[in-house]
Amino acid sequence: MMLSRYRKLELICRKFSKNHVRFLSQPNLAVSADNASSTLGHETSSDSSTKAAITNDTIRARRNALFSAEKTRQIESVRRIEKIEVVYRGQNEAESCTLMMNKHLSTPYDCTLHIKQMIARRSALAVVDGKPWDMHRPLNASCDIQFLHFLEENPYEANMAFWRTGSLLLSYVADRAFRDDFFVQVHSWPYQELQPGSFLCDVGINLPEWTPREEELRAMTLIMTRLIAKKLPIERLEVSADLALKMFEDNQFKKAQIPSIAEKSASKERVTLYRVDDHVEISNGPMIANTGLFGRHQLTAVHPVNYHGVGQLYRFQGVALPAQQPLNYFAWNILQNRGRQFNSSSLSIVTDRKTP
Amino acid sequence: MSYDKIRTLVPPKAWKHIKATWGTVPTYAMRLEKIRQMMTGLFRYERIECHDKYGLEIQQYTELLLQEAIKYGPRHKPTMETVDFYMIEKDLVHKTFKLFVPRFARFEPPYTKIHFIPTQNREIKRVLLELKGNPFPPVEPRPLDRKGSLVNILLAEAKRDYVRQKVKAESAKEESRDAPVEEPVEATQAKETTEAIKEE
Amino acid sequence: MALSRKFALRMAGVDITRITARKESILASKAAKTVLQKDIKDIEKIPPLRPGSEIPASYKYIYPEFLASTDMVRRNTLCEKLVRLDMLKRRTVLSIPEFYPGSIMAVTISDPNAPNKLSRFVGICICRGGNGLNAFIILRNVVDGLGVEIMYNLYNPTVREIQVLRLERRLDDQLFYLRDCAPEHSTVPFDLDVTPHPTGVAVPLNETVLKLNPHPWKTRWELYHFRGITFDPKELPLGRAKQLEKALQPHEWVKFDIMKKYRNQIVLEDQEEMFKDIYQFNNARLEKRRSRR
Amino acid sequence: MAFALRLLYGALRAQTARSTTVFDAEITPSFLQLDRIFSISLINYQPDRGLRGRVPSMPPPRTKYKRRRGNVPHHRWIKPELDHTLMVQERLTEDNAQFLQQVIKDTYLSPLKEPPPERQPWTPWTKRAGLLCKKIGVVPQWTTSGRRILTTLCQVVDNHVVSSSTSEEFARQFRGDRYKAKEKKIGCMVVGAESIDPTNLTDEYCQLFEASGVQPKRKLTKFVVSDSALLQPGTRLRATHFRVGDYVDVGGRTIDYGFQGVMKRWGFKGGPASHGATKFHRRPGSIGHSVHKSRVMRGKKMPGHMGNQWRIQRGLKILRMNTKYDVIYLRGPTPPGLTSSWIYLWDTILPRRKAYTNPPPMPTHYPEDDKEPQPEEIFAPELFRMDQPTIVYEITEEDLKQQRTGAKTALKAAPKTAAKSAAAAPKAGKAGGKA
Amino acid sequence: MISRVQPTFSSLLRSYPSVPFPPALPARTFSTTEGRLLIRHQTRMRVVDNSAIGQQCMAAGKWAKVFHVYNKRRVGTLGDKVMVAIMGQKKRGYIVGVVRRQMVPGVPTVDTNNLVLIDESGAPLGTRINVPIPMMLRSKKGDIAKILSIATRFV
Repeated sequence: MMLSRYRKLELICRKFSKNHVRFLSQPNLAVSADNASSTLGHETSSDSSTKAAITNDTIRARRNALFSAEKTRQIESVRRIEKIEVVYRGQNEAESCTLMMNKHLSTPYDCTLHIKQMIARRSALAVVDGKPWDMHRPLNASCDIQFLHFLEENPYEANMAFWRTGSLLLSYVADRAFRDDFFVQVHSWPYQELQPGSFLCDVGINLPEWTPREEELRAMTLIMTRLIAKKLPIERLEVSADLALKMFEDNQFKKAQIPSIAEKSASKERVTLYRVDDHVEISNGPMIANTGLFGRHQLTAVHPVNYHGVGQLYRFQGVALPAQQPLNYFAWNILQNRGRQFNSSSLSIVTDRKTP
Repeated sequence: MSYDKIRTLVPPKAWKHIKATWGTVPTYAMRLEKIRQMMTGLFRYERIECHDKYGLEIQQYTELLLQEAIKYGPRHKPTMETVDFYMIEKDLVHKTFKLFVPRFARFEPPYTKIHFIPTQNREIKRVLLELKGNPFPPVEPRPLDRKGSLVNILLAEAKRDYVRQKVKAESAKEESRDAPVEEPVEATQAKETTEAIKEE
Repeated sequence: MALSRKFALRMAGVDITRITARKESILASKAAKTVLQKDIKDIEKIPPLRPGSEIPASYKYIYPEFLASTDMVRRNTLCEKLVRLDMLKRRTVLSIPEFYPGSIMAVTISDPNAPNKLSRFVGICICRGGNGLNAFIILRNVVDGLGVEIMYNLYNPTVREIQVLRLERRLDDQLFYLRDCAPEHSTVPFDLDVTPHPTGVAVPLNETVLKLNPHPWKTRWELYHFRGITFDPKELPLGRAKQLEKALQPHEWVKFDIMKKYRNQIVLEDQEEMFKDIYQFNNARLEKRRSRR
Repeated sequence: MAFALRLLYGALRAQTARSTTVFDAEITPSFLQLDRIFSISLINYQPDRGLRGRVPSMPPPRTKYKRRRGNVPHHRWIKPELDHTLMVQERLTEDNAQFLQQVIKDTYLSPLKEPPPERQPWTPWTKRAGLLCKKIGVVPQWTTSGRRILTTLCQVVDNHVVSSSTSEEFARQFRGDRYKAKEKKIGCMVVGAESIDPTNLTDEYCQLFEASGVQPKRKLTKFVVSDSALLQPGTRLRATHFRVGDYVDVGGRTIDYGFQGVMKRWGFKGGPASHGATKFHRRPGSIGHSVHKSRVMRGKKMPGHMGNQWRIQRGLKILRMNTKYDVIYLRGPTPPGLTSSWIYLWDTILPRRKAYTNPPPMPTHYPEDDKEPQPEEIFAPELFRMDQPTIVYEITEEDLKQQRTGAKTALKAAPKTAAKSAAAAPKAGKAGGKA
Repeated sequence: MISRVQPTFSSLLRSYPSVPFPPALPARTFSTTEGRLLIRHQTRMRVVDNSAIGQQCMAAGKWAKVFHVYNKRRVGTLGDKVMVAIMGQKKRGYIVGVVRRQMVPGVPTVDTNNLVLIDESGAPLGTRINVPIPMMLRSKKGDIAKILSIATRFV
């Protein structure tokens, strides 16, 4: 029995390390700069033929390639590896430890791999020197670190990050759910709270009138489900406003917003990007560690809203719970039904609801 | 007093999972002997590990024995004899009356607690049987306040909505009785929409 | 507390139990008398079934048929309640007096075979058992030199009258051993007069110890630890004495098996529930009587 | 119309059989065409079964012993009962036609969009719903003649109709019973018992109860029910669904004894206790033959699982009913299972015990229909009520005669018996009173 | 039948006790079979009438031995006809008293299995029955009415 127990442990470790390796050596990351430039052909050569074939997929691929290229550039720019001291304060003394990590390279997730398997698996967010910090954001200096998950006594930060990530997933779904002849532009989502009972994402689609059927909602939920099953990490990258503009030049909403976003940031010219799978989105963050932390989830409704000036906007709404948190179906149905109601938070951008 | 509380621990059909033999056939006497040995161990160490069915059966015996000891005290001869029978090591008799009886007089039964130990092999089920108030660190973690968890926040909000709707429906009923005047629904919506906008 | 003492003594073993049972019975009958025939205020003097309850402890002995069976698998509270209601209804028509095994009783039933459609039988109550509507008694008498035993259901609607001619108790709960005693011990004349039992007096205990007839016996009485009989172990047939020793051996173990004891009794909380109806019934009767006065 | 057309068709065929040249091909379709048209449109039309089956004009497959006649309808076909006046045009004005429709609506149809099923009379072929009960005990009762009988108490635990489907829906669910269900107009109804907390259940199970609005139930069962006896989902079924004096069939699972040996399971004798028996005290012995058959005969009684089998007791009488607690007293201790096991009650199918003359409430008993509320306890007339006076038998003349003759014989024998009894029991001197 | 002496609820339901069951019992098992109380082949019975042959056999201490019961079950109950061997002769008789506990309440059981002898025409051999006989026998019809006329007492 003991043998088998060890054997199992070993297997789990191996599997886990494999995941980790896969993450580090993702094909996205491995894309070289040359490759990237070739993929964004229309940018450099600006052929009329390629411009004509602009679809959601091509835009997404271009953004992804730019993101990957920028990321590799940033990693390679770290020429000298410096060591930093990361102090972990666990629940008891036996758990606490001090780790020697690499500056600008190691992330809180790397720290968890040195501490405990369970923490690596469950933690959604790190707290570095008292500030919430993404799990996949490299550490800048020696620091104290703690890890948050959803079953703590007051998981406020983790909840908010979870809700934000929900919106990211909605935008991911909206981006790839439609046929090529419908052009999708994701509006930057507004500040959200838990009170309305659903996270949301405003999306501009050149669809005149559309109220999705139940089956269509279910089909869109399925996209989300597949993404969650992949347990993909959510990466973070800070880029300059220029690059951001280059990436989002097809999106008229983002194009207008990026300068103001960049002004608000600390260095006045940086924009924070998040990537899940191959979908890139602007957000201040922080987000949770990976999509596998999502448990029960549902894309509950798509409400049409009017936008002054440009075409039709649709408000995507969804409800989700962390995988850590079990809930009976009776209560889940109540939450789900509540998520179907129109979420009217930050309606000032959107001046008027079209249909009640 | 307390017999009713133990009933939840007692299955409707009598259990005889503990089987012990001296020779070839399990006997009644040896069964009690086995129970007695395990009870002694439990009272000595206050926390023991054993098979699940053994643990559940010994829990029943322990509950009854402690109840009697608390009810009648050491001067009661038959109780003393029973305790003396179950405690093979005789210093535990003193421990029972001097330590456990004052301790459990404060508690409400059940006085024992059972924890199922997670094992790799599903067929082997083992339990941790302990007397309450033992000096060891607790097996179960400290109960947390779950008010801030995502589910509870969402359900609390759902409850608030539900109550609000109910009150509205009732007031509407009363109004319709007095004078059928309808409030414009859009006005209430407009209030909600005029909240300050916060963009990220 | 009556119960605590009894329970404690029972822990000690067989012999002490019997003694306490006797004392208890005296006490119980006294209490019962006060409940049934005196004023309701006297209830305060009687020890309750359990601390804090209204129901006196004596009910266990006066109304044993109201207690359900101890088999947890076959029990159902609703069924028990319906049966209890039926029993109370029958008690409004037929008065079932207080009696114990050992009392001399007369039962009159309407019998379709009898020429005057009535039959009356007088005898010693040798057994009282069953619960609910199954409650029964067995009477024994020797008529014309032949021992006759008849079983009666207490709640059978053909029972016209149950009379206690002489209220007393014996050392044992079952007196089946009268079959192997001299006939004069179980002979009762049919025209025996009623000896009224004075109110507020304990039920007398008949402490006669009977000598069994020489072998052969109808049952192996020596195995049952009866207190009301004596016999010479030397007179037992070959090998029986040895078996007797063997049979007695596990007793020491059994008395320490507290779980077994727990299973063979009905929990006090349940007992209270079972006696609640009959207690209210008795109270209502008392009030009626008082209003008549 | 179809009937008339069929007659016409029969005549045509008869004529064509005699002489095919009578009909002109242009005016009337040829024989084959006619056949085809009729077969599709009308001839094979059965109001209960729809369009189905082989074309009757084709010769049926010839079996060895049976031979079907061509166009005579099968005996199972039901004649469409249509008015012959319909053959003639009535030529009513639109207003009048609407007026007729209006009257029909007002008199027969409910104003609701989805009206509740109409109440229909009971027939001996009607299958009503059953009840899902818990067996709660076996207690004795007495008849008014003083006889002791055992009764089984069953509690109707919170029964609700969860869903009901008509014969067509039922036929769609089960392919095997398709024809029967449609032909006999048999639907089905799901009845649930004992409400439980929905938070412990899966979403799929809870969805079963959404349509009826009933709280989820612990136990569900399906009763096969006639279309006329279907109930709306959400209807509560109480003990008064049956009446005292009715006969019911009781189904359930027997007590589970587990794997048992041959002595307990089949009542074999076993082996001897002594006389040199070694390991042969509870064994079955030989189970077969030697060379000749060299196999074990089918159905040989052997050790195995005992109990937990579906068993039905038919024709048990309802002797008593408690409407407050919904308890039914059935005659006899025979319903299968242990206390607190589930049993199923439905109207008996025994022909001699059906209530032909006194039909039961259809489709179930609705308490609002009662002029007076039901009493708490309902008894069968032959059952003794515990608050009745004690049973007394009447003395007949024959008894008096016997008494007289008995007294004479007793007088003759009296002196001798007295002496005998005194000798036998000297202390019981007073014994001698008449029993 | 070997059974534990302590009665269970079900055993109480099945048959009324003919064997005592005091509260404290040995844990050992031994036979409490009631089979020996049945009246069947080879059962000895007591003759309770005053016929000559009956008195003779009772005085000799050789009770009548049953070797046939006139019913389908081959187990006799109250009012059944049996054939017995008595003092080297073959006689018939009626059962008028049984030891075994009766399922019907109100029917007496007695200490011995009692028999009244009859001749071939069904008339009793004796002129008087010395012991009380169950009232329930009066409901039986047929030849048994003849022996009821010589009974002295019913219970």
